[in-house]
This record gives sequence, C-alpha cells and structure tokens, in this order.
Amino acid sequence: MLENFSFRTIVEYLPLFGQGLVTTVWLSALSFAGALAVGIVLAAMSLQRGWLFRVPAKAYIDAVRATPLLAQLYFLYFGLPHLGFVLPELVVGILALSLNSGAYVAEIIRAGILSIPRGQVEAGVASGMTYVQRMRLVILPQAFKVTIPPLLGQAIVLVKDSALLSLISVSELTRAGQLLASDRFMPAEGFITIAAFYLLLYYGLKGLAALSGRWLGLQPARSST
Amino acid sequence: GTLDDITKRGELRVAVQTQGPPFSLVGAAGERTGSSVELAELMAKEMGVKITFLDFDWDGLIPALLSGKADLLVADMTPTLARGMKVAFTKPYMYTGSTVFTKADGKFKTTEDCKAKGTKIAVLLGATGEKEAKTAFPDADIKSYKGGGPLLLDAVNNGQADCGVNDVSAVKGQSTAYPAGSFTIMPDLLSKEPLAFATRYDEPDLLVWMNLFLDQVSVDGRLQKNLDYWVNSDAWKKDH
Amino acid sequence: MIEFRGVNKWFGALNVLRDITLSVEPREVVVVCGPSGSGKSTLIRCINGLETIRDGDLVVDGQRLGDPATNMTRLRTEIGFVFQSFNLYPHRTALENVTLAPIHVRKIPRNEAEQAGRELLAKVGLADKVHAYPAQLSGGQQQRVAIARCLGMRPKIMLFDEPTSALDPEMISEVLDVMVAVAEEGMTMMVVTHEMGFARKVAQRVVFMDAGAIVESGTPEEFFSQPKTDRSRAFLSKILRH
Amino acid sequence: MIEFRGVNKWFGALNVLRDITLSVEPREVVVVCGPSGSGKSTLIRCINGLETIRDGDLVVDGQRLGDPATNMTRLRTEIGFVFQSFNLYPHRTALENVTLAPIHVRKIPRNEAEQAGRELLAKVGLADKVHAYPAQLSGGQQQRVAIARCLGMRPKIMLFDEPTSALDPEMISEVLDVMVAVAEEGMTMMVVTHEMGFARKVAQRVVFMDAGAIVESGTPEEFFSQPKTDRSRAFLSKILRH
Amino acid sequence: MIWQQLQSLVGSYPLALRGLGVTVVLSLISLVLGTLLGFGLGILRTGGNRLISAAIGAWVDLIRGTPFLVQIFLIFFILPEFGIELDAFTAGIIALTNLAACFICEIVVAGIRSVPTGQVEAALASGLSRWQRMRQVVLPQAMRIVLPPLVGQYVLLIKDSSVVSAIGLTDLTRVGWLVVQRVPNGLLVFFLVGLGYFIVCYPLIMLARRLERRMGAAHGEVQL
Ligand SMILES: Nc1ncnc2c1ncn2[C@@H]1O[C@H](COP(=O)(O)OP(=O)(O)OP(=O)(O)O)[C@@H](O)[C@H]1O
Ligand SMILES: Nc1ncnc2c1ncn2[C@@H]1O[C@H](COP(=O)(O)OP(=O)(O)OP(=O)(O)O)[C@@H](O)[C@H]1O
Ligand SMILES: [Mg+2]
Ligand SMILES: [Mg+2]
Repeated sequence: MLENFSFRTIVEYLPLFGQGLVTTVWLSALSFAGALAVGIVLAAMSLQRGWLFRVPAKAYIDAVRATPLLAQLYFLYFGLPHLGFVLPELVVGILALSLNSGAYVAEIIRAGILSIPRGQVEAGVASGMTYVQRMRLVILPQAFKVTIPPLLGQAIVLVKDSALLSLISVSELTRAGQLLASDRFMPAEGFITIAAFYLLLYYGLKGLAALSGRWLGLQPARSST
Repeated sequence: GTLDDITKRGELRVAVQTQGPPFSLVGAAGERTGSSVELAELMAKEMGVKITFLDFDWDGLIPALLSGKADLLVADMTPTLARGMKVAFTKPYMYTGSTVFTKADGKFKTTEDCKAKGTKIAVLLGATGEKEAKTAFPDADIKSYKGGGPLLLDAVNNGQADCGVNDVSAVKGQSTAYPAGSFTIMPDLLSKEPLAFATRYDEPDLLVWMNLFLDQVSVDGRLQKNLDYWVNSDAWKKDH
Repeated sequence: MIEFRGVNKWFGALNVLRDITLSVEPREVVVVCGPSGSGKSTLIRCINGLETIRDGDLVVDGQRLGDPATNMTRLRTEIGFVFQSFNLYPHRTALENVTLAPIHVRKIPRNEAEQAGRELLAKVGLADKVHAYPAQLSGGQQQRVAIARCLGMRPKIMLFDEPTSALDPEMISEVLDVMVAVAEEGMTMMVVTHEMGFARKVAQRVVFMDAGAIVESGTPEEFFSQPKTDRSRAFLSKILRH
Repeated sequence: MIEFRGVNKWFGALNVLRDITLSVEPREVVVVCGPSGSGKSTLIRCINGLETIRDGDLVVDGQRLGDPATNMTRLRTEIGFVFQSFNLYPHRTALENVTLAPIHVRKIPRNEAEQAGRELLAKVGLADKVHAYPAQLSGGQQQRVAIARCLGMRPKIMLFDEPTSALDPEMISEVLDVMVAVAEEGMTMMVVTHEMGFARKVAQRVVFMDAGAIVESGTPEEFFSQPKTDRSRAFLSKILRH
Repeated sequence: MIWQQLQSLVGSYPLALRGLGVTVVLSLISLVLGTLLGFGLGILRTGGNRLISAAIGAWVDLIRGTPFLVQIFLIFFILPEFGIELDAFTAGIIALTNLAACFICEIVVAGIRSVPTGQVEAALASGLSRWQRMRQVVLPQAMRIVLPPLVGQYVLLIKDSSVVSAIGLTDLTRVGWLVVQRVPNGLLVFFLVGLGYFIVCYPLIMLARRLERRMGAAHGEVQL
C-alpha cells in the first residue's frame, strides 16, 4: 500500500480534511467545556459528606468509567428518541462526549481539591470564612493549578474519542479519512493523514499544557520552609 | 501465479464485511452465511481448496485486500471507476439499485416527499447510496451511518431520520427483522448499479478465473438459485 | 475570656484531653508546654472550633462552644490562629494574605483594608515584602506575615501553635520579637511553645500538659525554678539539657 | 581524612562554596554552623559526592573526588550520612533499614547482618522497636534508626546534616546522646548543627560559614567566648538570644 | 417486537461469550506484557541517559497522539510490506501491548518522580548501586503512587481493545455489530455490550478505588 502512496490525492482531499479538522476542534472544545461543567458538579457532589449527593455521583462516575464510550453514545443516540427527544446528531455527540469526559474530569478535580493541604482549609476556617468563601478564595484557585496538566491530558483523550462521532454521521476528521478510503480505496493515505492531524492537535495541546504550567509556575506554587 | 499459490496453500482467503442480510450475516446459531458468503464457498469448492473467511469492518476491508492478507474480497460492493483505479473488479454478477424507504405510518409517502428541504436522509457511510442520495436530494440533510444497513432501518424506525437510502436488496432483506408493513419501500430505484467481487491487479490469473466462475454459475443456474433464495425472496429467513 | 470547665475530648478510643479546667483572663498571656502528643495543639484548636469537644464546657468571649445559638463563623473572626507551618495562601501575595479575610469576611472596603494591611506588614518588619509571594519569603518572614494576617482581623484573642518550631534558629528571634510586641500591646494570647525565653519574658502563666491533662500551672519563675511534678522536671531537664 | 583545597561550587550563577580549604583529621569531630543558605549542607554533601565540585581538590580517605580512578560507590560505603529529615525507607522496618545496605552492598549474609543490626539498634536504645516501621516511630526514634543504619556499614567517616533540627525539643537530647557516644568511640565526624551544647561537649573544632565561605574556625571555647568577626557575633547573638 | 428481539438476542449468547472471551484474553495478555514493558520504559526514561529518555518520550508522544485504529492498521497492514507478517491476534496483542506500555510508562515515571529525592540520596549515601536503589528503595515506594492509576489505565485499555475488530478479531464490540444486523435495535444491543464491559471493568474500578483510599489513608490524606 505504501509503494503507491499518493500525496497528490491527499492534497486533493485536503479541503475535506481541513473541514474535518475544524469540526473536530470546535466540537471537542464545546464538549470539553461541557465536560468541565459536568465534572465540577460531579466533583462537588462526590466531596459531600452526606450520601444523598455523594452516592449518585460516584455511581454515575463508575458506570461511565466501566463502559465504553461507544455503548454510551448509542445509549443516548438510540435511547433518547424513546423518551421523546429527537436531537440532532451533533448535539447528541457533544452531549455524549461531555457526559463521558465529565466523569473523568470529576475525578481529576476531586483529586486536585483533596491535594490541597489541610492547613489551607484550616487557615480559612480560622479566619472566619464560610464554606463557599473557602472554596472560592482558597481551595479552588490552588486546586486549579494542580488539575491543569491532567485536565489537558483528558482533553487529548477527548479529541481522539471524538472520532467515534463519525459513527453517528458527524463529519469530523476521522470521517474525512474514511471517505478517502472508501471513495478512492486509499486507506493508507486516509488513515496516515488523519494520524498526522491528530498528532498535530496532540502537540498543540501538549504545548498548551507546558505553557500553562510555565505560566502558573511564575506564581510560586508551594509555601515551604 | 496466485492460483498456484492458492492450490499449494490449499486455502482460499476471502475478506468479507458482515453487513447484514442478505449478502453477509451471522446466523442465529452464530454461523457465517449469506448470498456472497455462499458464492465464495462455492468458489473454494470449485478450486478444490478450503475457505477461510477474514471478517473485517469497512475500515479493514480494502487494506486487507491491498496488503495481501486476503486473496479476494466478497462484499456487496459497487465497482465504481474511482475504485477500479485501485482494485480489480470482476464482471458484475447481479444488478441492484438504491431505493428510498420510509416509516410506513410517517408523513413521507413518496420519493418526491423526501426531496423537501431539510429532510433527514439516512445513508450508509461510504456506500454508493450516499453519493446517490446527495444528487437525488440536494436540499436534504444527509446523515451517514457506519455499521450496516440494519442501523439505517433502526434510525428511520426511531425517527432519527425521515427516509433511508440503501441498496434495494439489502433493504428488503433487512426489513424482515421488523413486523411486516413497518416500512414503505419506494418502488422506483434511484439508480441501477452492479455488484461485483474484487481482487488485486497483480493477480490477473485469479481475476480471469473468477470471471470464468461467474460465467459458469450463471450458465448452470447456480447463481440464479443463490439470488432467488437470498435476494429475491425471504426464503432464507426460515433457515437462518 | 477563655474558660474550660471539665473538658474532655476523644480521638476514637484515645482520650486526648482529660478533664481540662483552665481560665484565661483578658490581656493574659499563657504559655502551654509539654511533651509531643500531650494534647497541646488539640487544646488550643478547640478554642476556635477546629476541633469539637465531647463533654465539658468551653466558653470563649462569653459564648459557649457547641451551643446552637453560637455563631462559630462570627466567633472565629474574634480569634486569630497562627500555625506551626504558617499556612499562608501560596497563590496570594503577602498583602493579599493579610487583606483577604478583612475584605471578604469583615466586608471592609478594599482600599481601607490594603491601607491597614500595609501598616501591619510594616509593623512586623516586612514593609518591603508587600507584593512577595510566600514561596519568595524565608520561613521567619512567612510566619510574620501569618501573624500580620491574624492581626488584620483585629481579634480579641490570639492562639499560637508552636509558631517557631518550623524555623531555622536564626529566624526564631525575629518572630518572637513580633510576638512580644503583640503581647505588650495587651492581646489575650495562648501560645504553645518550647521557647522558654519567650515564656519568661511575657507569660503570666505557664501550663504544663502531659497525656492530655494539665499537670501543672504557675508563673514562669515558679515553673522553671521549682517544677512541682516529676514529669515536668523530666521534661524541663530534657529540653534545657544541651 | 577529609581535605578540601580551594574548592569552589556553583549552582548556576550562584557561588555556593567559595575557596574552601579545610582539613579534618582522623577521629576529629568538626561542627559546622552558620546562617541558612550559607552552604553548610552543600559543603558536607560534597564529601560523599551527593554534590559535585567545579574546581579545587577534595580528597577523602586518600581518594580524590572527581578522579575517574575513584570508585564513588565504594568510597560512599566508607562514609555514613545522616539527614535532617531522616530519610528512612518508609516501606522497611527499622531492622530492614539497618540491614539493607550491609546485605546488598557489603554482601554480608542475612542472619549475620540481622544479628549486627539488632545490636546496633540496641545500642541506640531501640531494642524494642526492631520491627517497627518508620511511620510508627517518633522523630527522635527515626533519627536514631538512621544513625544505626549508617553505623551498620562500619563507616570511617560520619557526616550529619542538622540531625536534630526536625525534632521536637524533648527528642533532641536522645539523638545528641547517641551522637556523643559515637564521637567518644573515635569516629571521624563532621556535623552541621546549631546545638551549641553538643559542640562544646565533643567538637575539637567549630567552623562558621557565611555566604559560601569559611569565615572563622577554632575551638568551641574560642568561638563561643570570643567570636572574631561581626558576622559570627551577630549570628551567635541571634541563636542564643531567647 | 421487543420480545422477539430479546429471544433472538438470547440465542446469540454463545457468540457474545466468545466475543467477551476474545476481549478478556486479548486484554489480559497485552496488559501483562504492557505492564512489564511499561515499567521497563519508565525506568529507562527516568535513568540518566538523555538520548534514551528523549527517544522514549518521543515514542510515547507518538503513540499517545495518534488514533489507536491507525496504529493497529499500520502494524497489521503495513508491516507486511517490510516483511513482517502477523496474524490478526498477534498484531492485536502487539498494538495493544505497545499502547499499554506507553501509557503505563508515563504513570511509572510519575511514580518514580514522586519518591522524595532524600530517599535516593539515602540509598546513594549507603553505597547502593543504581539498580539496587531502583529495586530496593525507589520502586517499592513508587508503587503507592503507581498502583491506583495503573488499575484505572487497565480499564481504559480494555475498552480500547475494541478497535481490534478493524483487523478482523471478533471481540465483544464486534459481536455487537454482528448481532445488530439481525436484531436491529442499537439501544438494546449496545446496552448489553456495555453491560459486558461493565462486568469486566467494574471490579477493576472498585479495586482502583480501594487502592486509592488505602494509599490515601497511608499518606494521611484528609476529607475537607
Ligand atoms: N485527627 C486526629 N485523629 C486521631 N488522633 C489524633 C488526631 N490529632 C491528634 N491526635 C492524637 O492526639 C494526641 C494529642 O495530639 P496533639 O497534636 O494535640 O499533641 P501535641 O501536644 O500538640 O503534640 P506535638 O508537640 O507533637 O504537636 C496525640 O496522641 C495524637 O496522636
Ligand atoms: N539544588 C540546588 N540548586 C540551586 N541552588 C541550590 C541548590 N541547593 C542549594 N542551593 C542554594 O545554595 C545555597 C546554599 O545552600 P545550602 O543548602 O548548602 O545551605 P545551608 O547552609 O545548608 O542552609 P540551611 O541551614 O537552610 O540548610 C543556598 O542559597 C541555596 O538556595
Ligand atoms: Mg502540636
Ligand atoms: Mg542545610
């Protein structure tokens, strides 16, 4: 397959790959925003002492982690109409990605919050701050720094997972490669090109992570003796 | 030549895609069967070798043939000219065409109805139906699905799509999984398209042999018998 | 100002505070000492509710702890707490550390709070470190910011839990100097420390704890020159030996 | 035994050791003191190669450091190092901490090593803690295990980097007692510490460092009673003040 | 209709079991191999040699940054052009092992870096060799940090193994695709597929949770 590798055809399909790339980017961005929202709510629930919020949140997180995204996607895609919601594929896709990644994000945020030394909480308590003030002024700003790198890791996973949306007819990057494979019977060209594009996104996100790390590093992270 | 290799090996390696009835399916008992599958088995029998099926999904089908993992490819595949640039197709062994189907009690009754702006039309990813739907329904909202014809029926049945476009024999074969009368299948075809088997251009001997095979089975009626059983009726239903 | 009456506390099966009865008058400075694990930290953490007590009464500034009528958050604003490990907010500058609670808890306008904050930092000798982050400060400097942070809330009581024991030896005196200054302005203070020089200089009373109980209590002179119990004698001999 | 000749070391642009010349004789005990950041740790860490030097000569037990002919791993087995933060292996019991290197490095049979290990632990007063994990021991006990761990390798030299400064005050003396005992058996020792009582008792020499240089060096009596430089006077006044 | 579909589904259970078997066997083999390889890579990566470390880093990035489908595709269909002919199962194992090793390498590196430098220095000071330091001091302590995410990673890899259907292995997900041809009810079929994965993965998630809590408790972590 490689000896006849046709760069010319790739160039011909480049506009299609470009569109796919753009779709993958914005749809991943949207889904990640959704995942953050879902994750923050779930993390807040799972940190409660009372079981009323904690148990459902943990059950949800475990269920999502233990089943494949594909099953979740179809569960939503074929299941929602039974409940009377017929939503566009894109909406279902973004919803599925948000709900899936949200569970992982929740775990990351929870770990981030728990990593803040107990003394910080106590300092807040001792100066008369309420729970919400402590969270907002003391815990979250610090947890934020700890969670940035793993969150970007999750973003990378999400970008690659978004390929699954091609299954429900969203034309994103993977779809473009599949088209090249099925129209022209050039699978090597199709798949290697999308791999290159995903790698580009990966390095982009990784660069972002390094950058944010350095930016956050400007503000010293630890108070030490 | 390749034929000599196959004879020496004693094994014909055939790549299939299990897309659903009537061409290629896994029966109730887990056995691999279908119109194309039986034809391939017939080929191996005529060659006097045993057959090995390599079961790929769409992503793996062409690479399997091109990389030499399989000797030939048996799927309900339309030999387009663009595809013919890469693989060698046999002469067509049957003709079919894309048809439009809708939910029986829905508001879309005719092919014309489906041309309305914004109609959601389900097609199969990478299939010829996808292309044809785009020309026949320029204003519609075309949705491509992966994973075989049955999912198109499911999408239409669930209301995710208003109409579906797929190979008529596939639609007929696959709709039998639903209660009779669930779908309206339009009598008019969007196109007439051939189906053919494929092999590599560096296996001219095999291609010649496959064409010879198709001639033979058409002449002696075995092809017709296969198609009558699988494609032109739902006689297969009671056996599988 | 602070009154313990028969206070007991358990961690699981461990009786960490046993029948504590102790009262601290306004403007009094009390030093608490004793071996590790004797319950010193627990004792003073109870006062601002960082630990809850199981039985006995604890009345602080006229309010009974554990009473549903007592607004703990309010009460805590009246009590400053200085930790062994400083616990400055690492993501905030020195000034922000000092002004955070006044602005958000006391609702003092930002510019007023900052004005006051600068004055406090100057008072602890850190006028030039106003915009430094904790990680850019030495341990002694961090602890002085922590003290300024407490003073910023204008507390009636200040509690110190081994404020100098995480410091390098040459930094201890700069922190103790600030504490002496605070004491001399008339603050009510309870200080867990082994700095006997400090106790001699400003404490009205030294309380010696062992195994959760107050074993001995008296003026610094009495305590250092004539410890009454074997346990306090043994303890003093250890910490004063080398 | 240890000989620095014009040693310099940089961390980036920072000249942390400046022209150090110092020699320690066999059986000598040298105490190193000085303000935080003055390079004390760096100085003794160079001796067993935890830090590398840029120029100057450092000869330890007859072997030149940085010389390709010197087998550092071998040399390190002759040098014991006690850290401020103990650095016991948390996943090993006290006895295992002591026997790990003898068994794996010295290739002493396990039962012999264990026998010797028990004796050493008894010597530091921990006969009953042989099977305890570090987390189950107090700081003072952990540091004594750490000393036993060094002794287990029968080193010719022992280096101590502020061995008591992470300890609660009542635990300091139990560690210093062990160190005094080791010194009295004739070990060559370099000890970074601010425990002046210890320096008085066993040190032949006190070395005062500031900003990477050795500023003053002399017998304890000389150093404490008549410090020669302003810097050492200021330093002594700070650490002896409270 | 549903009833009829259910009956038909029940009839497919041998196929489903076989699919589950393929998923489990494939995952199990590649997780074991991937763990060994991942630890090896992690140790090499934290070792002193810049060149080796950079090479491993680049490889890990390459694998983490590209879709697994493409990797398996290259191994199965492109390697033969270089004379390496593999059957689908071996190719699947190799691809999945490599993927596992790369992710595990990252986890191991994080674990090794989490061990305080004082521990390494203590070992260094008592004359332990590089391998002895790793084996006796660093790795046992790194395991506390490594274990919970490692088990979590296993779950992700088991789910990723579904991509092997692209090269013709009939794993659990593939069975779903096959069954849905006859029983065209995506919701029902993929719910059951999901259930299959859940049965394999959930115990692992519970294990990860337990480990995390145990290690957390051991490190004195506190609730807010
Ligand atoms: N959160 C807790 N859970 C269980 N036991 C605790 C807790 N906090 C403290 N303890 C135990 O209570 C006892 C008293 O602890 P406390 O910290 O008050 O002692 P301390 O006198 O301050 O000692 P130190 O000088 O070491 O700070 C100790 O035995 C300690 O182990
Ligand atoms: N790894 C390092 N990288 C850069 N600078 C370092 C490093 N280690 C130490 N330093 C710097 O070198 C100087 C000397 O450090 P060193 O730890 O030797 O001082 P010290 O006298 O032991 O101080 P302390 O009493 O605080 O332990 C300090 O300014 C310190 O910040
Ligand atoms: Mg305490
Ligand atoms: Mg030091």
